[in-house]
Amino acid sequence: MIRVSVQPAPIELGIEVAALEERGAGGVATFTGVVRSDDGVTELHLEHYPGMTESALVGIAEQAMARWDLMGVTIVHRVGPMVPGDRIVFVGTAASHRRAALESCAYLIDRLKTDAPFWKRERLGSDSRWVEARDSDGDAAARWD
Amino acid sequence: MIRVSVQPAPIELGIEVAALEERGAGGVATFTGVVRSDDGVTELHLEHYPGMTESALVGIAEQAMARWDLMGVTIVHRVGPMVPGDRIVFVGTAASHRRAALESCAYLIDRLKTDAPFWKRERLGSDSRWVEARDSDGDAAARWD
Amino acid sequence: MAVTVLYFAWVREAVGRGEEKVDPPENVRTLSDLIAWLRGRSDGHAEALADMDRLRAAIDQNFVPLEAELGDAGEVAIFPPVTGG
Amino acid sequence: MAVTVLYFAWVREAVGRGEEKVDPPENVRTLSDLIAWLRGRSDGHAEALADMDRLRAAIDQNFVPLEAELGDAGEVAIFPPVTGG
Repeated sequence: MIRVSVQPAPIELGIEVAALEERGAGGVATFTGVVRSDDGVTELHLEHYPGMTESALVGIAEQAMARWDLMGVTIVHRVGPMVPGDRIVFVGTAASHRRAALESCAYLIDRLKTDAPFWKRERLGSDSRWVEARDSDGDAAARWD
Repeated sequence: MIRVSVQPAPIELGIEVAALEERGAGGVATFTGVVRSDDGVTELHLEHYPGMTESALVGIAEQAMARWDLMGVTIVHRVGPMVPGDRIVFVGTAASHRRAALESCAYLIDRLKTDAPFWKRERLGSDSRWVEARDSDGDAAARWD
Repeated sequence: MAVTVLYFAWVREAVGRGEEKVDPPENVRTLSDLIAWLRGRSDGHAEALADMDRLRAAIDQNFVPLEAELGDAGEVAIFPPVTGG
Repeated sequence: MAVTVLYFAWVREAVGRGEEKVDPPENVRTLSDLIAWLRGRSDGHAEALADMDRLRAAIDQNFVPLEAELGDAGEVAIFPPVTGG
């Protein structure tokens, strides 16, 4: 079971995890990205490429399903404006083996960073700037090739 | 920040995750073990060694804190009777780097399986049996040595 | 050959719009050709598309390298390296 | 030397109790010695402690191998391999 959502609404972690637990696999791994509050950012705005975003995320989820024995994969990404403390992204997997669940979770978030069309703009008080891509994200994604 | 709880009460995942998110690290990884419903088990009973259990879990959490740059580690293990669908165990970590969060989460659950004094008894209808330790758990823990 | 071009993030801001229909000449065969040709449309285009190294692209919603042939693309998107997650 | 012995899981069930105070003789120096000596206390002890390979132990709430010296242990626990998580 694959669930992908690109949404302006806050990410409801409890509901997402419960849906994965109900797959009956025995193990659920998750990674949640949260807007950091410690670097002066007052607002974060996520732009994306409607249509392509959803199909890119489904593609990443399908690759994870093909690579590990999983009973569920969920990817939820928030778009639009958000503030420190808000969840930006949630990835979760359900599997009988904990290692499959945790490894595939790492795969999903590493791939999402480089293979899905999102762009972050940070506001720091009255200033704002587009976030630059990081080489380390390319390296992290490449370790799965 | 380390939080360890050994409790007969259900594990409140939302509350545990929220506490990790509030560490402000940017990334939270979790692993949740759920009583499986697909192998005829009608009830699971968790016995433990009061006092030693808590100190063993704190020890595992401290080792994770020493090994990765983490802002929070939570280990919650349920004890007593539970039924399929119930959460047995929750481990979660908060870190600025997603890889540290996910790897340390794998470490916590692998270590917990071999280094904390819990014993599972399964009931299958009118039958009941103590669960046997698995060699694969020893192997999984050993990869961190 | 008419094609819809989409822009995102600072490329969109510099161009001044998120979408336009263009009809490039026959000799525009690759994405790189298209980007070079688009630069002539306005000062904003010229600024946004000045440095190929800072640009990434998709054809019909699939990431492709800038050397890719346009073929019979219906939708081309030009944008900075992605920064989601 | 009086010591408190705790039993868990099927060891506890076979022994018939979870805790007892015992006072083994001087020649009981290691955990293995203690387990061998405890076997003589009852049929339940003999059954529970028959196979050393199936037993694990802790001294004063730290896991130790069965060859460990008792030293001045106050609390010894004997149990099957753990199965938490």
